[in-house]
Amino acid sequence: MEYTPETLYRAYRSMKLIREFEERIRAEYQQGKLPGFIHVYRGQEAIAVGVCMHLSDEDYIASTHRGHGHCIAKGCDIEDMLLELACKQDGICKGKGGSMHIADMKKGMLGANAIVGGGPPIAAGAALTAKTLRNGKVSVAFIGDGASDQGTVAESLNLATVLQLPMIFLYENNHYAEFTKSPKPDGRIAARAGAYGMPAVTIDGSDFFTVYETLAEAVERGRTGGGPTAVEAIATRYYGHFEGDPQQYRDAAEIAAARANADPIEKFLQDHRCKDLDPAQIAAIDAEIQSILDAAVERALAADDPTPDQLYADVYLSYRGETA
Amino acid sequence: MEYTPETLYRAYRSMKLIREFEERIRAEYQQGKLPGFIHVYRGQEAIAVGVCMHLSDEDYIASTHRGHGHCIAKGCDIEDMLLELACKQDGICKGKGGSMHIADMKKGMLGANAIVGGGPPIAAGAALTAKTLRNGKVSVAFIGDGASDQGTVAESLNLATVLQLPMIFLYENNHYAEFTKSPKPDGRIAARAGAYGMPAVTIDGSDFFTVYETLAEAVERGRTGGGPTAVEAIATRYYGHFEGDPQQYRDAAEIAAARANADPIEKFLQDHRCKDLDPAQIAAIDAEIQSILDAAVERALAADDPTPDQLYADVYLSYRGETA
Amino acid sequence: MSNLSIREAINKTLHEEMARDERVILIGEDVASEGGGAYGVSIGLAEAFGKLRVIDTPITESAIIGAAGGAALTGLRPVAELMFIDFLGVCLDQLMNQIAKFRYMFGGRASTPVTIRTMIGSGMGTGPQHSAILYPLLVAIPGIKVVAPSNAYDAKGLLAQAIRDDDPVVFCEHKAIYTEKCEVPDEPYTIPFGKARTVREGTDVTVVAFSRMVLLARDVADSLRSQGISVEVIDPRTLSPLDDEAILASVQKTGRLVVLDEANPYCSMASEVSSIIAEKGFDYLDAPIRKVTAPHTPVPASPILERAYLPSLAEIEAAIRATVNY
Amino acid sequence: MSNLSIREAINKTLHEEMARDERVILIGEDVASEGGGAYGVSIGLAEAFGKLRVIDTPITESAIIGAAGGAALTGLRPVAELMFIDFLGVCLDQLMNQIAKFRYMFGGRASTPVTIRTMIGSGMGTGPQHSAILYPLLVAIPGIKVVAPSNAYDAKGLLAQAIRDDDPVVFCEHKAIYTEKCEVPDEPYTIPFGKARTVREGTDVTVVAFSRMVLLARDVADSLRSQGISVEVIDPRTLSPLDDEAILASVQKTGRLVVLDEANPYCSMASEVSSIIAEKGFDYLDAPIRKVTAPHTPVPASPILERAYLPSLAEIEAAIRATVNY
Ligand SMILES: Cc1ncc(C[n+]2csc(CCOP(=O)(O)OP(=O)(O)O)c2C)c(N)n1
Ligand SMILES: Cc1ncc(C[n+]2csc(CCOP(=O)(O)OP(=O)(O)O)c2C)c(N)n1
Ligand SMILES: [Mg+2]
Ligand SMILES: [Mg+2]
Repeated sequence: MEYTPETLYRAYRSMKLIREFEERIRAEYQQGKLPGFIHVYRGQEAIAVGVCMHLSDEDYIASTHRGHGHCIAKGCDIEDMLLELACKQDGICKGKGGSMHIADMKKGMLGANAIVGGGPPIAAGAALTAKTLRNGKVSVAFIGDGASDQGTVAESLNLATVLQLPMIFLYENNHYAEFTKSPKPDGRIAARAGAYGMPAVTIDGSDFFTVYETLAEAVERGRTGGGPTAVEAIATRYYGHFEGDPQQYRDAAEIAAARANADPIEKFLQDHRCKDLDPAQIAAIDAEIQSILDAAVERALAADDPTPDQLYADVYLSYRGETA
Repeated sequence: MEYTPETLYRAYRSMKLIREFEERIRAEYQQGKLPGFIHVYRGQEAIAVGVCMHLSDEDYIASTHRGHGHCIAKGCDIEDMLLELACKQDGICKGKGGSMHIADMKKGMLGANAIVGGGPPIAAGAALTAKTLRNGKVSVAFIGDGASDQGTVAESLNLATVLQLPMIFLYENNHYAEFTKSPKPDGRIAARAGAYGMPAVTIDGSDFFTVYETLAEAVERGRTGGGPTAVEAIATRYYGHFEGDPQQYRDAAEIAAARANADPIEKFLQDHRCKDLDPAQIAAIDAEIQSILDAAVERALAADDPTPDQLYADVYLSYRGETA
Repeated sequence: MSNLSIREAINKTLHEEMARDERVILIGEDVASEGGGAYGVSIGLAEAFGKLRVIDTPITESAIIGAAGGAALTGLRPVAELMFIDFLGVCLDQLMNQIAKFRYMFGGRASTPVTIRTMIGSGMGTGPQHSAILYPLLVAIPGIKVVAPSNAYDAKGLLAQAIRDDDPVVFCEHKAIYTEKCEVPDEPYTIPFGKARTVREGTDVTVVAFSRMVLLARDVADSLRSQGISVEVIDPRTLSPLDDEAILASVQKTGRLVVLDEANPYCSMASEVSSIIAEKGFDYLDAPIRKVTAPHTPVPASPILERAYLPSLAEIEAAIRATVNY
Repeated sequence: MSNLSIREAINKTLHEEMARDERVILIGEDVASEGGGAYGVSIGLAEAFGKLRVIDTPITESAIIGAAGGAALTGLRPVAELMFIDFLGVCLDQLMNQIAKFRYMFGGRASTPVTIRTMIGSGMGTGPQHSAILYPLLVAIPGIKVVAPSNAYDAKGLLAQAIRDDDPVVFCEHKAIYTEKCEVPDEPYTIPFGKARTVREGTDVTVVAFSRMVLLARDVADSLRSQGISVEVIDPRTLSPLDDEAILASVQKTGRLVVLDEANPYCSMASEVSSIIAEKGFDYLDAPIRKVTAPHTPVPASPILERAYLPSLAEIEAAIRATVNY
């Protein structure tokens, strides 16, 4: 596959934005400036970006508890996300969702999800809309290796196969579910999906180019009525399950090795296809990202909290006939 | 595999008892003498029998809504079952369960189940007991082709694999779920189970010998710590989904062909391994079955209904500290 | 006007709403089968609207309900069938934590116009796992609306409202009253949610009843009337939102309240209505508020026990008399 | 005696009961991890009893709960951990239609001695899908018992009873009070189900509160006492069975009732208790029965909104005062 410099800069920017966004929120969280629970995506950036670069705002994704990378790659506004992480009134969910529920209908982002396995049925529904309206949109469900065991995921694989939905099951296999190492050998998750009768592959999820090329085909299949595809992308969870997890259950050596070898951004920059990228332009992107984040963090922390009466708003569009 | 005449007569008797039991209850049901809903197993008898002949009362099965065959093959008392189908006080469940909930702890029969996919987690639990107590028991979950799609089944496959439970997933693929023909090609169900990492095969479920020999291996694997096995047994649903279903959705020719070619008892008797069976002894078995059924039906229909106060019994062993 | 059964009224409404708005689809197990699903409610729809809009699914309730929700979030107005409400156990998450909460979690920036049709109730010999009521569990969930019609007229107007409503609605069809008939207008109409219907006017006691229990309440009211007891029967029709005001106004008039609910007793709609009046209508009350419900037991298979399970005319009458004579 | 937190008391009880009876096993996600599960409750158990009895599972709640039920049916006495009660939605069938009904459906010829430990409640910033109460839904289900301790002493005795009980029990641990401490006997003991505890004696008004709300009720009672209002606080401890009689006796004495429940309002335990007293204790009542509950909304992520969600000391005090001054 040929890559224009524009594509490469875009990929870099998106991965780097995810990375820096998360490093920034980790720092703020550690200082007690952000509430709730935060699950950091670092180590998996090539997946979100390699997938979402094939999607427009009209396509759909359903995300997980580890959703920041998906949101950013799908184009959610950074400042609105930060406002939400800080649970502010002008957050993307008005402070009611927090980190684990960021959603943006305008961007086809159907929500992070705090229920493991909660997303795939919803993504199947979005794919059903696309199929019914015959509009060529596709829908992607991101699924952790732990989540892949949930019954809801199996049911969605089946429904997608039977109805030939334009859907992609994007498994992110980072080998851990919370504090427990996965007993599944690599490839098993794809094999399970493949057994439903859909194309299924296992790939290196730390390599942007592999993800991007695999998805080109899967997205095309979906758009042209070829039905669902499953992709198991192997990746590394760089940090703990949530921010603050001391990872007692993981040896220091394993963590060090993971961090040394599994950085998708390093891998990307060292790839031969990136050899002509201009260091000045990379530096400019980095600087732009820092200024976006500086401004967004500053605004988010200073912004207004919701007022207590907002507790009651938005449960229904209209419950007792009142107009919203 | 060698078959003693005793084994063959036992297999014949068990299949024939199921067959005649059901033909009798169909007749009674059609005359309005039995309440509720009845799902007839005819066409699948070789499966229940080929499986359960390897099991003792100490082993476990979890059944489905189409459970009579499993119950009989596992040794539930015919009269107690008929009393239950008639919802009588002395029924095997005291009239509270009816056809879809027959259970018998003394026989390791953990219940028919009106929730499609309800049984496998329970069977996994029985297998967990066996594993924990290291007692060499095995546990079998019967699962319809329709049920195989339920998330609960996928979760059970996974749990059984991860914990290496002594369990068998016995899929009965009769190609129909209620009024809808299955879109699954034969073998797909076994493939899905196999993708979890357990041995999985697809066999002819109308042939007793095939089922029996396949299960010999699966049960042995379970008893000796080799973990779970999946078996997809192809069979034919001879009648409608439930008794009274007019089967508008199925052509007459398909039904006629199914009935002509898929009779497990005919197939058994015509098998070369049965050529030395004594017709007189077969006739004697048939007569014995008729007399068992005559007596049981007569007693069941004449037996006492539960008294209304029994409504309140057996919800708890003891709710407010009262002793049962 | 036509004389229609509840089943026919629901079927007709599905036809009308699918014709009216092509974003309406029907999805569920066997819904496109020739017989029109397990109880014949969707008959003719697949023929009329095609299998792209009337969709048979595998037996995967979480995927069905979740996909209906996801489709609603993205532009369709799906009607999903959960064959028996008893199957909530295998798909509750998609309803309770996903569909019901999208709008709130997403800061009001999403709506989920999905209708879930489901069968409730005992009385048909369907046994312990196919006869539950369970709507109290749904009423407890913020973000969904819960409807339970007791006649064909209401069924039609409430189902049309459910389908056109922009919030998720669970529409509970009692399987034992599908054949109940009444006059139903031929043209489409909607009935607003949260408005109770006064089934019988009366002055001595208020009886609030839900779903099938409305029919029993009406019969008891009619028989007591001839004995000089004037019973006001109220059918809230929608359980969430509930028309507290209508109930309160009636109790203000009668001073007495009996609540009938086929649900198991604890944390039921009977408990809910009683507690609302015990708080807001205390001064109106001249007698204890009585609840008549099913007992705290599963639904037994035996027809005799099932009859004992269901609140009977005699029990209802006794509760009303005790309340009136207090 | 030792001064233990609720978390420590639960952990100690698990140790004691597993030592006492080798049929007791623990099964759930991450329960055998070094940290002792998501909130550290099962710490040290895997080391003490081995991974054959302390079993980590995949993320498959239906299989976990169902397998615990199947194991209970066949001779073990499993303790299953459902990490957050919010996950009921993905496994309710195994609890509601299987475990809860085995004994009844099987004509009393089976028992299912399983305990399901689960975390409930808001107040820890866990957001809309990890902060629910949901116990009303379980109380409505015939065949299971529901327990919710509010202190370490009760937690120990009730958990031991749950594990030794031959019926299925759901044991609800409020995540916001794990660190609450009190004196706890070192030796094992059980507390019978269905027996309320009187937390504060009083004569002006009865306050019934559940789980964490008991602590708020106690604090308000103490502060009102100094202002001359004598509040009786009752902690039913078990929600099913519920100690109606203790509540009734208290209301007979005080003539007034306020019920506190962190659940969403409709079909809640607040509704249930209110309706019981509105029926059986009507003659004792001198004032309307007030309910103080969370609103009919999901639990918001924002700490400020979450605080507004939870019934506050001020709201509770206002409800009590209004009831007393009625
Ligand atoms: C239904 C459900 N069960 C359990 C949990 C608790 N939980 C949250 S994240 C998680 C691990 C998920 O692992 P995986 O899917 O591999 O995603 P990762 O964290 O590795 O991104 C678990 C068990 C949950 N949120 N929902
Ligand atoms: C959870 C659940 N969903 C749906 C049903 C309704 N139902 C009862 S039997 C059945 C078909 C089952 O098909 P299969 O598993 O192939 O078994 P078979 O009837 O062919 O023996 C369905 C959909 C149910 N009982 N439970
Ligand atoms: Mg993972
Ligand atoms: Mg079938």
